[in-house]
Amino acid sequence: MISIISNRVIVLLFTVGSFAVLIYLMFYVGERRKKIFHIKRLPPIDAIEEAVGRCVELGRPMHFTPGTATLTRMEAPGTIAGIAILGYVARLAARLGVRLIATCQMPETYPLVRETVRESFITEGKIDYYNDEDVIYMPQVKAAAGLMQREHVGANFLMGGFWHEGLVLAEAGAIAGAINIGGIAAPVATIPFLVICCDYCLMGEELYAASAYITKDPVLTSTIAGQDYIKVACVVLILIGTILSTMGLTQFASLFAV
Amino acid sequence: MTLRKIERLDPRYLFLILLVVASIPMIIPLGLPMKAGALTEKAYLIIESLPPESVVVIDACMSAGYGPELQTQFVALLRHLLSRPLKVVIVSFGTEGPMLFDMALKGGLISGPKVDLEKYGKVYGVDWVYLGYIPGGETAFASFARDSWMTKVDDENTPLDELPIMQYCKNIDDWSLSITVTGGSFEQYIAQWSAAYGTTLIMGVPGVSAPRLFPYVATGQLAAMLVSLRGAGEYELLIKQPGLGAQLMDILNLTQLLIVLSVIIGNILYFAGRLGGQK
Amino acid sequence: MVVVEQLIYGICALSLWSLLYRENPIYRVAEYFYVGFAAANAFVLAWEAMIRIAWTPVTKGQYIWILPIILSIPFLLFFYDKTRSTYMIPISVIVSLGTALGIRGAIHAQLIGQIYGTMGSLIKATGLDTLNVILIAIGSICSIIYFIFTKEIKGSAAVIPRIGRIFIMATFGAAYANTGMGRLTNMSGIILNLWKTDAIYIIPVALAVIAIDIVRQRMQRGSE
Amino acid sequence: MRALSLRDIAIMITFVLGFFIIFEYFVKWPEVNTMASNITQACTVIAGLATIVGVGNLTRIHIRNLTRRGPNYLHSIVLLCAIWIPLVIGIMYTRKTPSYVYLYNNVYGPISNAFFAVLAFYILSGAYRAFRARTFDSFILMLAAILVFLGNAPVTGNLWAGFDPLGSWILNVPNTAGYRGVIIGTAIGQTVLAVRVLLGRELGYLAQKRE
Repeated sequence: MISIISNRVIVLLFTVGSFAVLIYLMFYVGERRKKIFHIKRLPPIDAIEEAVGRCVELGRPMHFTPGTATLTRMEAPGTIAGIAILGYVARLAARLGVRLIATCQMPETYPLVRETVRESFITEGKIDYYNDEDVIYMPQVKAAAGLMQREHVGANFLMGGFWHEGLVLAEAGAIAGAINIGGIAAPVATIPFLVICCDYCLMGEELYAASAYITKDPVLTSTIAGQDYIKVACVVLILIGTILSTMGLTQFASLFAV
Repeated sequence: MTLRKIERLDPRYLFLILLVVASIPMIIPLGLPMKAGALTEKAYLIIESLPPESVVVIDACMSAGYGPELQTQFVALLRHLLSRPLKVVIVSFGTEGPMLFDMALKGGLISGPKVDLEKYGKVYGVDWVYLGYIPGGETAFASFARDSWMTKVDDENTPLDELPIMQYCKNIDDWSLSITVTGGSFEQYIAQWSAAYGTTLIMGVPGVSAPRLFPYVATGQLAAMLVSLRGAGEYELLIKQPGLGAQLMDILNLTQLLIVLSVIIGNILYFAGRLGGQK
Repeated sequence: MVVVEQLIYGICALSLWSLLYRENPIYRVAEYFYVGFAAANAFVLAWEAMIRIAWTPVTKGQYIWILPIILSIPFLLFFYDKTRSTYMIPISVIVSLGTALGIRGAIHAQLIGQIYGTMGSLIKATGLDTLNVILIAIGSICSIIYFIFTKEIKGSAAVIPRIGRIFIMATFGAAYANTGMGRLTNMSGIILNLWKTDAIYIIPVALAVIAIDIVRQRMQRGSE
Repeated sequence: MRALSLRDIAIMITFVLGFFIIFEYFVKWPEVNTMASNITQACTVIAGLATIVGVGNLTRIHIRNLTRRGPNYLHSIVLLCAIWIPLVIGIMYTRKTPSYVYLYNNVYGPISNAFFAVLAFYILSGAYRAFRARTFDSFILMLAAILVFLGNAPVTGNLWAGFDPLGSWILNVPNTAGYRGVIIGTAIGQTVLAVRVLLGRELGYLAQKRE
């Protein structure tokens, strides 16, 4: 017998509702009307250019890793955002002629990291500077702690999902005398370490908003706007629910008891 | 300015201090006092209250990197489950689970004394079973909940229909309790087991992951939680079978105080340096 | 009689910890072994899962299960430039499934679960509980508003994201402390094994090697 | 009609498979549910086999490093042996053979554990070097960290009984509130990114540019 699972109706409504808002914003507002929403300043992204400049002066290489969240996990979006920022950093490295060492722990993400760096060098017309061996597959990326000290890196970018290796790489970067720029959405437990040990750090969703902030692409910025509208909707729902429950009317809240 | 020099201390001196402080309890056993926390006690009471023949699925998803932190929790929980009249279905969703499950049975450096099965008089295939490693993370949780026979064979490749215990455990509706001792994928377990089917879920987690799970304890999606070595030490206290957990608590106490001290000293030197600079 | 395994344990742990002194060839051996074995272990487990979940049913006649194996062939072709782009097919299968499962989990457990958790009545049994629940409600709402990007909240309302950021900082402080406890547990496990087992014989050897290295560096610096 | 490029096929697969798996979650329909369960199992196999790319690449780079006598080429030998000896043993004789278990328990385990423990040292040096109360926010972060640390060390109970309840108050109230904000925010952010992926508007994971 085919039926909708009763206690998941509210989840279905929320999914369909948020998809509708996002699809409207992405296709109509973003692609057709090309509206670019202003995104508030993200200091860590502005600091990227400064860090690459520092590496040019000191003649030291840079290290970038898009984190250790595999694409089949809940934290996958962090890796996808990390790879988008990798493209930006790789283009800067190609343009300013700085050696970029990219390490990647996840086998299925490794091809993406390689292609992203190669694409960036091609778009900057510097394909002959692209070195295949500087994009390293490391089944345990925390081993890059040794590599950073060996190569004496000048800037260390950690963008994506990190667990314990986040602190190892941040501290190792600091000990190697590099500017540490971190960005992590999930898992939340690692965020404090990058906030403390990095010079600049994107916290939580700021990482997802970073690719929109960099590219100023109408589709990306409109989805960030959609994200904010859904957030406001959640806050309104919470306020209504809390007020009603405090008055004893818990039917509204029990709708969400799933 | 000596203050400036001390603040810029080479980190290697700090590493040395930590090594020395951590080694003190090895020379003089301190035996500091310890009381079981609320969350650990809740896990103990849930298992104690299970009626006989209830099916308990426990996921040995530890990894060697966490060392004693998760291993001691799994050993304490396994000992408690085996001393109760329950049907214990053990599975591993983590790549290193199988190896560490064997280590728990045989005893090891990070595991403490072995879990000797003879003491509990349990028969394999009737009272407990080990289904081995299932890859895929969240996708595997979803499939295993829907069909607990998905592996088709147990870890020794004996077909499941030859194991009487599996008649009690077809899918998640038969589970009375699900436990996972894991270093990651917490939200996925909650989403695919507790939120999706309302199954009682207990987790053994490393210290690093505990704070972000307290909101799920507040909403009841997570019934109880063992946090890091402290949880294991307390659980060993509750089941009155001391193991590696209690032994390591002395080192943990001293080294945590050392970190608090270094944060305070670091800040005093920082502000003293800045005040000195302004003067 | 000295237990060999415990000696190996001491060698492995201390050669890895030698990174704390400085990056050196002994540490590099441990690092390279670790990287290599991790790759081998991941592959072997994936291979066993493939045999058990996909290959055995095929041998028993359920030919549909050959599909995941065929879809994995592009991973072999990845190393030839002409056929490299075929990897997009298996990657799209993995990503679409992971993303879809991620959404289901995120909206159900994280979004709806936490919204419901925040909707409790503000009046509780004791005065302290009521205060705590009010604080949680204010903190939750303010920290959600902190993450609004497309609108710079100015004026008196700017206090809301400010309060949100303070609650988030308290959360990160708690996370820092609990992570610290976890890592110290790891270390204490190793310290216990280094002192209480035959691994103790490796400690003087390690100290001697480091002492020699310090002296050698001092002499080099002296001679420059 | 432009020839269907691999990119278009990948986008189509992502769209069809993604929305099917989302749709299946809300419906109790036996055939669809078992089909979804089989697809998820198949994906666990594909995701696992992706390690072929990683192992292949590591081998290629380190063999080239060996033949060209590049830096640390002796260590490349260690790495190649560490990959291929356990790999062959693991596949030929499964992971349960004594030699594989021996290598795992007595070499890989301790090194992996030691790597995690390196963090304890870095936390201490980070606490001393970087953990400064420069702004009011970082003061709150520090205060919360110190109180939870003291709450987690049972020995402090002898100095003042209040450390443990205070530490758990911080974990139960401000921590729950802050996490709730971050969890809800991250869940929405993840949903947005997933919509872009499923509708082919985010091709970062294919290393492709959107036209």
